[in-house]
Amino acid sequence: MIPLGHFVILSMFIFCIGVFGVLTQRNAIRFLISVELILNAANINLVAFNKYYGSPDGLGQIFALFVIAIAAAASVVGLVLVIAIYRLRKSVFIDDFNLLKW
Amino acid sequence: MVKIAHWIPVFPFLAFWLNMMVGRRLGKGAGYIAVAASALSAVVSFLVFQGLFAGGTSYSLGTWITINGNPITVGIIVDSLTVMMLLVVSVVGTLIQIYSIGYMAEDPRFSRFFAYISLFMACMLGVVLADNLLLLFIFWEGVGLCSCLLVAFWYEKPAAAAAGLKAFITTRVGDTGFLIGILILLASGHSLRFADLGGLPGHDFLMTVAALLIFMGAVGKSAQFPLHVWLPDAMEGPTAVSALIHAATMVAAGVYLVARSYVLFLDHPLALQTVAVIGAISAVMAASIACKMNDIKRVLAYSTMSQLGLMMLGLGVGGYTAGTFHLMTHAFFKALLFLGAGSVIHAVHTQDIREMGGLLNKMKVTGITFIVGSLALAGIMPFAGFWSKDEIFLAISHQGNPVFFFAAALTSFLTAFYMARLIFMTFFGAYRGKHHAHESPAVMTSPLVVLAVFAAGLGFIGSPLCNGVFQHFIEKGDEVVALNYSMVIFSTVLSFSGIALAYAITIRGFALPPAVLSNISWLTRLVENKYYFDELYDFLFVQPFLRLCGAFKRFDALRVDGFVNGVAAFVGALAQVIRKAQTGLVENYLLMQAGGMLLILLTIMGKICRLF
Amino acid sequence: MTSVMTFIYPELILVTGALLVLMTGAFGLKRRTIGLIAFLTVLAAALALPGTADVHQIIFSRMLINDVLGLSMRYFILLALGLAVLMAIATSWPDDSDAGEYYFFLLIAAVSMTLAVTAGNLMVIYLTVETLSIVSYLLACFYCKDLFSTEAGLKYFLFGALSTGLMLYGISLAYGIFHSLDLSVIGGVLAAGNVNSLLLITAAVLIFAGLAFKASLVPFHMWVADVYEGAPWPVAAFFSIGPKALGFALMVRIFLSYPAFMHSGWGAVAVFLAIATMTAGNLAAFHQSSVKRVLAFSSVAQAGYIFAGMATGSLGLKAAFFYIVIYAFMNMGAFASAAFLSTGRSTLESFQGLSRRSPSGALIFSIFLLSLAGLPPLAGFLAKFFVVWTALETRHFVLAGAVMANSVIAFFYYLKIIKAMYFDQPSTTEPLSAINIPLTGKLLLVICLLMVIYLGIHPQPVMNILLSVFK
Amino acid sequence: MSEFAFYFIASCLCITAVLSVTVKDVFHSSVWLALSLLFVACLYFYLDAGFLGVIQVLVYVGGIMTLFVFAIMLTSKIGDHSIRQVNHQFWGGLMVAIALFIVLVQVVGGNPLARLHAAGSSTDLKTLGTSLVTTYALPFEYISLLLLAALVGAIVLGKVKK
Amino acid sequence: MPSILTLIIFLPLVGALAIAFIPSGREKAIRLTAFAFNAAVLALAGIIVGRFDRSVPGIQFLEHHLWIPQAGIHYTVGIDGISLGLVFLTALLGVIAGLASNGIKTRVKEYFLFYQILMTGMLGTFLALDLVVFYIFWETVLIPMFFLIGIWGGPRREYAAWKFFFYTLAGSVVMLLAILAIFIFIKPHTFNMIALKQLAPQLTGNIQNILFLMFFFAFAIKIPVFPFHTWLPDAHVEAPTPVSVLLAGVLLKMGTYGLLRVCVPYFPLAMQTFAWSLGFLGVINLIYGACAAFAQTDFKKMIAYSSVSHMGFVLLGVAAMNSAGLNGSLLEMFNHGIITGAMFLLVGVIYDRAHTRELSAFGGLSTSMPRYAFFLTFMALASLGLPGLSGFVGEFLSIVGVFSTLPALAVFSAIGLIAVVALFLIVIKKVLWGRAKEGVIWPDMTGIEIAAVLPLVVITLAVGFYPEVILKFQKTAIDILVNFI
Repeated sequence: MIPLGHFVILSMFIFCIGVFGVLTQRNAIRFLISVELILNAANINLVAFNKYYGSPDGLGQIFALFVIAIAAAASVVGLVLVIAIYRLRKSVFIDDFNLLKW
Repeated sequence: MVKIAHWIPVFPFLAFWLNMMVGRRLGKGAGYIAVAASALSAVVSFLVFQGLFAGGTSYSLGTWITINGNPITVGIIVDSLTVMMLLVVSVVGTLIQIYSIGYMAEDPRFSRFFAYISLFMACMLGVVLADNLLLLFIFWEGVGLCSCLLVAFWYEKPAAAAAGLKAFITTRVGDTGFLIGILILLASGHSLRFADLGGLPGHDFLMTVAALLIFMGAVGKSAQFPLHVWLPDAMEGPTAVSALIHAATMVAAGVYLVARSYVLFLDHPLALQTVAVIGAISAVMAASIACKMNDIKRVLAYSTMSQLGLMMLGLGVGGYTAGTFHLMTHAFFKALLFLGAGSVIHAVHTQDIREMGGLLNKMKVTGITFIVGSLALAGIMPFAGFWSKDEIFLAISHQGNPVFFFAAALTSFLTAFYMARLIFMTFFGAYRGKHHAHESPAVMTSPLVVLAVFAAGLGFIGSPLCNGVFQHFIEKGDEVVALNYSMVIFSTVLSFSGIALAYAITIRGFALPPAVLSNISWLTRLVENKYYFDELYDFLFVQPFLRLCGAFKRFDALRVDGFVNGVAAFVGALAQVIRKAQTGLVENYLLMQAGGMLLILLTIMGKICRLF
Repeated sequence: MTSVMTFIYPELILVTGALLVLMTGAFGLKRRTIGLIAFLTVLAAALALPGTADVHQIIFSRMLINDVLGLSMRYFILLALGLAVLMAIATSWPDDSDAGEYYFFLLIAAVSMTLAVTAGNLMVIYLTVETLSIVSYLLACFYCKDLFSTEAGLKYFLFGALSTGLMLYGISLAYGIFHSLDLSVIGGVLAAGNVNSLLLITAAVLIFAGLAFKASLVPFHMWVADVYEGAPWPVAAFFSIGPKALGFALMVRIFLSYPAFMHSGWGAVAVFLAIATMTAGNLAAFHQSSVKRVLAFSSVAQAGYIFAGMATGSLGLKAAFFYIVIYAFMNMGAFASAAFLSTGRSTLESFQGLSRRSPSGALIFSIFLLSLAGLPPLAGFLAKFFVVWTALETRHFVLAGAVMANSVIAFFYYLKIIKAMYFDQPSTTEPLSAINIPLTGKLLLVICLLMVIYLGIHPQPVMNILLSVFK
Repeated sequence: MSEFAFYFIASCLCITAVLSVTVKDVFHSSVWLALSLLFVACLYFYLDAGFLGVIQVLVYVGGIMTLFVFAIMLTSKIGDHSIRQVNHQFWGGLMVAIALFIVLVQVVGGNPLARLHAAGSSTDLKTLGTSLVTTYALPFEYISLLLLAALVGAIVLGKVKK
Repeated sequence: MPSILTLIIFLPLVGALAIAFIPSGREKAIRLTAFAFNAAVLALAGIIVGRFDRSVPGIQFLEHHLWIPQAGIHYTVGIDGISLGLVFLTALLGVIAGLASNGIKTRVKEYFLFYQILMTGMLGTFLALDLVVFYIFWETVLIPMFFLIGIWGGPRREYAAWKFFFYTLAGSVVMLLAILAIFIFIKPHTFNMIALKQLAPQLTGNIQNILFLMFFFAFAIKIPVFPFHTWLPDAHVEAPTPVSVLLAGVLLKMGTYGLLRVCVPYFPLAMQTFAWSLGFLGVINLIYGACAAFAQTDFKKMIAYSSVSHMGFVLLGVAAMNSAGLNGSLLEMFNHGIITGAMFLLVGVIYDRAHTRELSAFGGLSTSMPRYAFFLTFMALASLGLPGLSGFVGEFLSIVGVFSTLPALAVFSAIGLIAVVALFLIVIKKVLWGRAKEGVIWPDMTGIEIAAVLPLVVITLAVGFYPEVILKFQKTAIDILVNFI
């Protein structure tokens, strides 16, 4: 069996890609894509730990299940927000939205 | 009987408040109130004088304040010196106030004038009666204030206002020394009572310093070198004020102070020596300046300074009696001279003697009394000044310092010269003025007459002819003063030669050869410019002070306040930076968040191991 | 002994109420009526709160725990919610639709928070916090026709997505460390020691980032001003109290309850963060021209003071939570009065000369501001007083000095508002209409005012509760 | 064999994830994301979490990705290639991400759990189902509330008001 | 039944409440109410002075309640010889400045509201005997003052109000830190100012020094001591007349009172360590203040800077730390309140007529306004320390006190006095003397203006003539203080 560490490092890589995306994307939808990567990174962790520790009640998997649900909810809300602001401003670029500053 | 002495200053003080509050409604009554008050003081003074023969005393009215457990009493001292001064002040004061009723009759602030005069009388009598230095200091400042207010009485004139300021501040410099002197005594745990000043234990040098500092107060008040600059300017005040304050009483208070704390000076010869030196310098210097003055009042002012110097010299060489005697006689004849000058000014509306002349015919009473006063001042036998000056000469010769003797002799000669010059230019020769001159009213001339009588006759009480009544009274000594004929002849010759020189120059038009004149022109310039003291002080003190004030003001606004505002501005600028960090762009926020978190992570980890 | 069901009665009531307002909203009831229903729901939930705490009770397999902290925080959250509902009722909205949804979100947020503070499991904490966040995004952009409101919602979402993502990742690592997410198990493992500290620190920092985002600590505070400014007034007011208190409560729940969770290196960092937070908040508020923004930054600064109390360790918890309680009243009061008194974008100019148009309004607003600034004898002073006290008592001299220095700076911008109201003349010459505050608004203001004054003079009731919470 | 499978999936996942945040076209990027999510599902299968893998495919690829595509469609004209897709802090973001990765790897590298080889017993579907309605009943119920809130929110924001 | 001290502290606050309920249109009623409350406060102060037992050492009329038990804060008020004079001064100036408030024509209701709160703050500061309560009252003063300067002040009122507020706030936050630190360091923990007299000196070495410096910083700003004085000229100049009176008359005393109440008894060792520095600052204050005043062209600013100068004497007296010095500084506090209060009233009188304070605009007022001339001369003379008026006694005692411990400083301060003299003479000269400006005829002082100044004149004269009037009240308290050192 491959060591657990490899899973964790993989998850960390995905997590960092997500963080990188969050920090550098100006398109709100791509931002959301990056967020999904972060959530999936966490899920990889959870499932891997669950597997390696052999948790009796499957906590890791259940948590991952909940995270998927939350990701769905968050994406819905996020996308609706994007669409709502797109209707008003005709833009989905984050750095266009700086009416509120200073 | 003497325990009524403390009432003496009360009358003028009440008169002050009365005149201050309702004076304007009283009209001439203001003057009468003031005169009545000081007359009452004079009467009580006489009663005290009578009571004194039963023995002098000092008594306390209660504790004024307790300083570090050292009670300062409101103490009254009644001894011969006090009584002498009381009489001089109250009598001369009363006469001058009578004169003032006439002299100030036209003034719109008539009542205010008498209010100030009354306050002055109260304070001056307080100075005389005080039995300790602090109490004396309090009244001392009071007379200084009145002097200032009265000098600046015609405050519309810029010169008068400036003179008032100058008088107060200059004397205040001396008083600061006085105050520090008192502080030294207090801090050394000594009593401030005059009676306890003799044989003070403690550090000899410190006590000498204390004595010198107290003398500094006297120097300021008595317009002695180097704090004399205010006195000539003080002549901007009404002439009656000059007579009362700047001739007879207040300026003499300095001499009185030295006499009063004489034991302290006797214990510390260096201090006494300083008194003599300062006195000698003042006497000669002032007399020399007086020779070149053309303002009648300024001549008299310098003369006053010179005579006060002579008194100081007398005290300084150990002539306690001589000094006080001259103080008394001088008060009368100098008051007379000032009042006479006032009468003349009243008549010719100028103070410049070059615009006078031949006034003797037009103003008989004034002229004669003025001449009497002048003779007394010049020290002509048998007028009062002669006897008292003679005493000083004797004291100096007794002490034996030839420099002092020379100074006194020179002063005497110059005194005779400038007084004669004044007389000749004012009362003899042809009238050079434009204004029609006339004799002053009786209310002004009668005090002149009374004073002239004193000026002529008062000397006898201290002369060997009367067995030295005065000396016995003051010193309680048995020493019989014999008439020293050589001294009499010497001083008379000195005086007459001065008069003769004045006669030659003013009447006969005698002049030194131009070559000689040009050789001594620096001297005349020096004397004419009063030895450049005003300029010197302006350069040394006034201008630096003003510059310092300006510098402080700028420093305050630019540096101190600038620092404060700078701090505020710095916070403001910092706030602006922090505010601008809030760019409104979420990506910046996110970077900050992620980066910040990373930093926190690294910081905490850095505590355990070094990652990089 | 409360049964498991009675324990979550308040949440059940809140959920029922939430569904009720959603439906009544759909039936087109008046906004005020719906608000009243929401308010009554909150009241009922508060009444249904269990009276006693029992740490050993097992509720939903230890998903929840019944302790004093949770109990008192539930009270606090319901209080904050009640005030927020009152304020929402008193606020005039641009249109009458969606009222049901508004209160629905508010009540859902309340459920999330009450569950979060009683949670005994990191997973539940994540779920509730995430739910609260999602509902908060929706509340922030509730004026979905408004440029500012939508922008605020989006910004909140973008910022929050990363924050909760970080937190989730931290929790996943914690799961890897402890093999469990049950806090009592975690506590046991920590007590046993031999936990690799580097990974633990990483997990802790990531979780902390999520909580600090809620509590608006530097550097997780950047969203605050923009979101508050754009969000509707009552929403901003609610954000400044409820989620913030939740953030702090969860910090206590996770980190301070199990001190081993935090490495000793945390101490200095926490002090630094506290100082940075109050300084950043205060300085950023310094030059603001919008009162709403000033209040937003002020709430950041206040978070700094609160965190200063927590940074001094368990001794400071009493001070910090005393501060939170006081802060709830004065900040709600300040937001509410600013909301009622201002017009439009609530610029400083719109407050000029207010003392003449609405003397009592200006006075009350001033009192709230001064209390926020910490002027005795108002409650805000005592709050700061205790924070500084504990800082000094635990020898955190720099922290104490920083709190005091900051309160000086803070006075500047609070006074600037007061200055505008009292010193300045109205900038417009046209006659301004008199200001009408609805009855519920007055009620809200009076409650907050009385509490600010009363707790400043007589803080014993709150202090006694806190003494029992943090023994 | 199984090692190879893991590394294959992992590298595919990494590549698709990187592509999803780097390609220019937003539509392409969503496709790459969908692919990477599929690879995550593969990982789940690899880890004996078949149920989760199915859910991943259903919910993510089937549901969420559809949403994304819809959103991209709705916000038209944003897929233009001429528009910059990264913001001004590209390098800053990159450095933070790299630094974060280095730190994380160091952290996990030093940890004993990284060297854990023996896998425990896998959780079967029945256990999962049971604990979902027993131990984790509360969060399970609670998720429904969350979904409801999101639904309502979507309706509130999404409906076009007159 | 609350004690008389509680009554006097909170009576003005009741007054504020009463005023709050009068409609703002009825200005006359508001003025009357305010006056009635101020007069009642003065009457109470009179009763306190009358019932004050001079022979009893220590605190009288003590009132002590537990306030916040969790924090050990008590509501403790009491009065002794140190605070008695200041309380009376506050009550008196409260009435007088209230009279002078007739010149306030706008927003009268708010004005008196703040005025009354200010009164409570000031009285409370002098009467509080628990450090926290002391601090609370100390801070209470700030806000009303901020408003009073900022709303009713001169052209640069806002700048002045800000400056005043932040300067003093900066000081008081440091004081709060010090108060808490003292509580924490001392065992048993207490805020009680009476108990601390025994306990605080037990602090050793650097702790005592640092705490002393922290307290001193707060007080120094309030006094104000160079270089923390620059708020004073601005605040005094811009504040309306009655507020200037209270600022100079009472607020500055809060700082010096703090020195006597806190610094001297609590930190005797630190006082000894810093005595020279304190005295040195005093001399700098004295000379710097006088010189800076001398260069001013604004009448009010001149008087304001002269306050800086006078506070130098207070500082000197405290630095002396002996009976004379402390007596002197306490007396000087009282006197300065009376004299400078009157000076500001008089500046206000002329400002009301001339609407300018530039000295160059005045001159020759002695002729047209003889009564004004009398009062101004009188007060200027009292200010410059003319013997026979009250100013002298305090200054003299301070200098005497300092001479026996720090003679060099005393000499410098005596020399500095010359500058003070010159300063006030210049005031007299420029305002009263000289020729009146063309066409400038201002009416003389009105009855109400005289009524405001007259009591101050009487007190100045009385204290100058017989300083025991005041000294006998403070003697016991000062003796205790001296024994302490």
